Amino acid sequence: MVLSGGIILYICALGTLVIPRRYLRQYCLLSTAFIFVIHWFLPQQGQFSFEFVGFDLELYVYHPLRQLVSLAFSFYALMFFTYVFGEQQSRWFYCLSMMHIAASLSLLFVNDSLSFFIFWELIAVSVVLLLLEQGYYSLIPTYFYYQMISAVLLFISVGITYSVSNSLQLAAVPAAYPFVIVAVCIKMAILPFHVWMLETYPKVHPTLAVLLSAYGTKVGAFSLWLLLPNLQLEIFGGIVAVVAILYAFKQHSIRRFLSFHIISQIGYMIAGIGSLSTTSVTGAVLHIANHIIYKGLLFMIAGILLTKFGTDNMLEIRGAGRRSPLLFVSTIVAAASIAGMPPFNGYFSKTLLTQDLSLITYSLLTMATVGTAISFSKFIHYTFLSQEEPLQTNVNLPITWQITLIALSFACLILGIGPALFWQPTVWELKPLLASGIAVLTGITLFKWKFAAIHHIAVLTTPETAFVSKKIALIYEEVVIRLRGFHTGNIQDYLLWFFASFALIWICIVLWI
Amino acid sequence: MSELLVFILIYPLLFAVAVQTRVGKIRPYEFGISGIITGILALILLSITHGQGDVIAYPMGGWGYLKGIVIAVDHLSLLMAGLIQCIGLLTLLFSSKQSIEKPHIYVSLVLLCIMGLNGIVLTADLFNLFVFLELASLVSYALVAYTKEAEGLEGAFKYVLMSFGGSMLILWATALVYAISGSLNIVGAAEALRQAPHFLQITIVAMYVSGFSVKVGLFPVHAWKADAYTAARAPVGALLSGASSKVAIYALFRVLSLLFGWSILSGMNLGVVLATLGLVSILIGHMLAFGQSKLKRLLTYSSIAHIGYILIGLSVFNLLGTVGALFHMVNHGLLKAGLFYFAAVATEDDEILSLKGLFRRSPSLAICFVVMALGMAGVPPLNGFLSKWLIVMGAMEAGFYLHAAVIVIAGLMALLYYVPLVQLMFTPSDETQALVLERSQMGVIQTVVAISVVLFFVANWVFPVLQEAASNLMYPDSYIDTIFNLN
Amino acid sequence: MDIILAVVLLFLVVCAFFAIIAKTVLNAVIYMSVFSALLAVVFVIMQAPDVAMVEAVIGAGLVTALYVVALNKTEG
Amino acid sequence: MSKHHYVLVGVLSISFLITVFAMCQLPESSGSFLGGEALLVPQETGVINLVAAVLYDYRGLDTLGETVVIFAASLVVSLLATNMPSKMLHTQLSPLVQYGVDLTLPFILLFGFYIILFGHISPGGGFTGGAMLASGAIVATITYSTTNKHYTILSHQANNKIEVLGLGTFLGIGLVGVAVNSFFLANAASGVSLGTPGTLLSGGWIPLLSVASGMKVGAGLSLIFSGLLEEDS
Repeated sequence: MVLSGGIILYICALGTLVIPRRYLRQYCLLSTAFIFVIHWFLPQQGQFSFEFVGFDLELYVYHPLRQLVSLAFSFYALMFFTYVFGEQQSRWFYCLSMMHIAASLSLLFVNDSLSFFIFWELIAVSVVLLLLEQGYYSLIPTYFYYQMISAVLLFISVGITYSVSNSLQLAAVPAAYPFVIVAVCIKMAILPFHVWMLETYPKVHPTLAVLLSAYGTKVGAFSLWLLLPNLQLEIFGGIVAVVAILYAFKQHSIRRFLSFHIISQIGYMIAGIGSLSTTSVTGAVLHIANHIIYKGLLFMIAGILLTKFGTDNMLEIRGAGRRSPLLFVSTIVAAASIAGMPPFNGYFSKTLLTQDLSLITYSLLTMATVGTAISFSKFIHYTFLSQEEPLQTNVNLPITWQITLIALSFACLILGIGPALFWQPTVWELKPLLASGIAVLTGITLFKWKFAAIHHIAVLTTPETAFVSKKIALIYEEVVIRLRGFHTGNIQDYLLWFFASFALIWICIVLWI
Repeated sequence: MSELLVFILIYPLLFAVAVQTRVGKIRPYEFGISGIITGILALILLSITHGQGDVIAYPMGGWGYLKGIVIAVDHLSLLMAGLIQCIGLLTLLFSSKQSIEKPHIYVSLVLLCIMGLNGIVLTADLFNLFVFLELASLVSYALVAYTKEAEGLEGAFKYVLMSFGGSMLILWATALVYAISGSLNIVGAAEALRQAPHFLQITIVAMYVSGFSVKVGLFPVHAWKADAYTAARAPVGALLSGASSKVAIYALFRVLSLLFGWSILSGMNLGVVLATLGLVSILIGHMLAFGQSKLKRLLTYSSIAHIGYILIGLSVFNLLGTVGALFHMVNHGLLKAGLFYFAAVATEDDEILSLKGLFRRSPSLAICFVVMALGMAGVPPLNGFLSKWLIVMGAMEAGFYLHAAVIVIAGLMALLYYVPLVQLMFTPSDETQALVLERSQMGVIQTVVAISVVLFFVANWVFPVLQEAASNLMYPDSYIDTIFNLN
Repeated sequence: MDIILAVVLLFLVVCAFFAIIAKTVLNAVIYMSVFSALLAVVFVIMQAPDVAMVEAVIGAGLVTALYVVALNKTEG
Repeated sequence: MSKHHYVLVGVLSISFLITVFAMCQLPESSGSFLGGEALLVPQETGVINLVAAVLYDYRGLDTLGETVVIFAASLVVSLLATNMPSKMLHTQLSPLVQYGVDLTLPFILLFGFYIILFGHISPGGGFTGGAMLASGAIVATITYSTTNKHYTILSHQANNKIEVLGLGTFLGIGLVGVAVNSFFLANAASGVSLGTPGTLLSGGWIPLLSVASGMKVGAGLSLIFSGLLEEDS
């Protein structure tokens, strides 16, 4: 019997409630490091399964891809706690964020839909409690309702799968596909279900955004692989990647901009997982792992910029590059990774991912890469390079932030070079190198040349999508008011209902026989 | 040890009479609480001596099921009895710190209500069941009207009229059963009833269903509940919605399943009818709870919806659904009781708006509410989720797809009215004076919360008990045999 | 005997009807009292003297008195 | 009669028709009383009045339940009915009524006692007799309350004590069965001598139970009535 790493982290999270205040941060670091080591040396055999209320739960099943993502998750957890080392946070913050990570980690290894569902909801619940703890009361409803709609749809699909196959298998049966797809799409914040993401990530404290941006959506992408192993979703992924880029063009708030890039990157993952070829699926899962690293790095940079410059608008921050070279270098690394520049990790996984794709998807993804390059050129150009204000003094970053930035940047580099050297040398062929190089360079050129036009097109072509939910809410309210009209409080009405119910039940039974 | 059955039946009477006769000489709450604790001890003793899978029957006066009254207990009855005593205990503990006038009468009434409910759960006799049902109802009317304010009297009046209609139908059905079979024992009457003419069977079933559904508060006859529970004091609301309505559901299914057996009932498609009533109850309950301005009214509508969950779980006629429904009875009983207690301490005028800023005033109370609300909405890792899961899986297994989907979506509808409450509580307000609670009241609420969290994790140990109880309901052979063997 | 029974039963229905449509509550109470008395007669005809006795004492006598007192209190 | 009433009447008549339709299908020779052993009743219980046998022996628990209902009702009335003034206490009745009541009251009470004590031989029993005693008390109260406010034959406390005593006796007799290793509310099974059916001292515990429930019901109903008359000061 093997105890799943996520469960161990849950126990560690309970520890934060009793550990003395002074050692709390060290304790968090230690326990996440411990979890990282555990996931590094995961046993390939062995199971963690038991019977729970009549169902067989399997909390641990080994698979290399599961291990891969779990390593990224736990490494990022370590980075996160290093990042918050210098901050004063409450005990509950540590506990709940650990629980969030633990739920995400646990979900990676489960092999039955009951525990999958439980952890699926626990991820959302821990975020809601974190939001409560941090005081973002107004953000809770949107986030929670969307997450719960996703959970409800997943629940229905699990029910359908159970009634068809009479087992709690993860892979959904075809009848459940519509529910699973929408459920996972909400979790991945695919357009038009991205509202919860825009309501959360750009509005919370940067530290919280650093935590949240890493796990929730990636878990969704990973569960696509678990839940729908037999569904062609290639082109859908390509479209998602391109459309999200269009939205990203018109953003000026750094974190909104990064949020849309998450969606676009998830489009890549969908394309890879949906192509059903082994190499592409491997590439897509690798992309999940890599994405956590560089997108986490980007969110940390956004958080640091917000903290140090007091604004989230990339047009207002000027000349950050001169004032903090380390920040600039790590931004370049992260941007290169996300755009897929060799030799960074984004390049490696994207190349692996696109190897077996159809031509349409490939060209869609290439368009998305060009778009990514354009928008990150914009980000770097405005925030770091342009200098209209007089040069100010250097910005001093705390040592913990420096450590995280350097570590994550190196991780981007190593993860780009290492596996390519020892495992998949094919990515270093001329064709993919050339393709990605050209795509990125095209992007940069286009930005220098025609950005105003691109921005204009983006603004025109991307409608707001939040009005649908408002409409539904209004209809619901109308129904409730009508319904309340029937409850007059008049006892004669109620008695009438009573006798009618007797007659009705009798007639129903008679008619039915 | 079967004398314990008699003790469980009459101990509330003994304590109620004692409280009533020694007014001013004993403290009623302490006395009543110790009485219920005695009852719980007796229950525990009974369940220890109660071996695996067998049924204890006790013939009153030594007469068998043909002439006399038999009281009998199996795992299902034990479970229900445990729920009743627990909620009764919590209710008395909680109200002991409220300023209620004439406390000795209050305690006596609560004890008598528990006696009625115990009687319903324990008896195997139709008329006896009716007598105890009337006792419980009569006491409930008084408890609802206890405030003596216009609102309470109006609620109680509606309750009396509706509930009386229900009793009338139940009594009529009992008379028909007696006319057909010449026996009032549920088991003894079964054989003649199963050979009775078809329309007669249907009429009896329809009478029992609509009669008991008034007591339960099911869809077409749910409306009295809102007025009655809202007007009642919060602990009374907790007792009624936590124990009384559950016991009425128990009585409905026990009577129908023993009198007719599942095969005849499913031949009548009763499952579909009941499950559809439950489905409409869920939708209506959750919709009406949305946007209420009174906290107790909101809770009442939500409990109408949860009755729907339980009904669907029971009427899918399979083990999974039944286990889920029984589990949900326990979970909802506890959580709803906890929420009613919360309503009593958190607001004075029952207005939802006065919850604003509660978190600042009493953090632990607000957190308790969050946990209970999540449990009611069925979010893991809380007990409410597990029972909902079981009911949904049971419904799916039996092919009730629409009902399962509605139960699942209902969780979302519940959040629609709980989340704004939570938001309101955490929003800072002008009033910052700390809300100081009596320790026992806070303790009761915290106990409920703790149990609801713990029940999820120990569900594996609770599960065999529930399974045993569910199989008692579904395959009542040992119950029937034990009663037959008395003569 | 059957004819007497039928006549009394008819009167029962009439009494119940009058009790429902009575203008004042006190009249309704009186009709109910008459109803109970007639019911006692029915029980006697049906050879249930015990039940007839209970019905006469409680239905016709006691409950009527309680109703009247309750009415008297509510009008005050 | 509004439209609403017509709907109500319609629904009611449908329900009524359904039940009548079902009752027409009742089998002619339906189940037999007491499982066809009605002739055994005097032998088994020692009483010749079948109703008393059912009430106090076969189905003693129901009787207990009903007495508890009365107990609960008296509690409820004493709780709820006290916040209104009772005018009728102050109405002057004609002297004729008083003389009439003076004359008949002893007989009413006597008849009540008779019904209670001879319940196992002739029609009647504790419940009926108790109700008669209570109505005697009510008549007395109505007649004499004008001159003497809150006149009752027995005081509130005495009624209370009698009620509890009756209940206690009932339970006590019930527990005798348990004590002698038989069953709760057992009669013949508890080893008590049944006597000759038809005589006053027959039926084992049944006459005692009848007396107990007579006390309980009589006192309980009087309490309900006096509770109704009471006013909160």
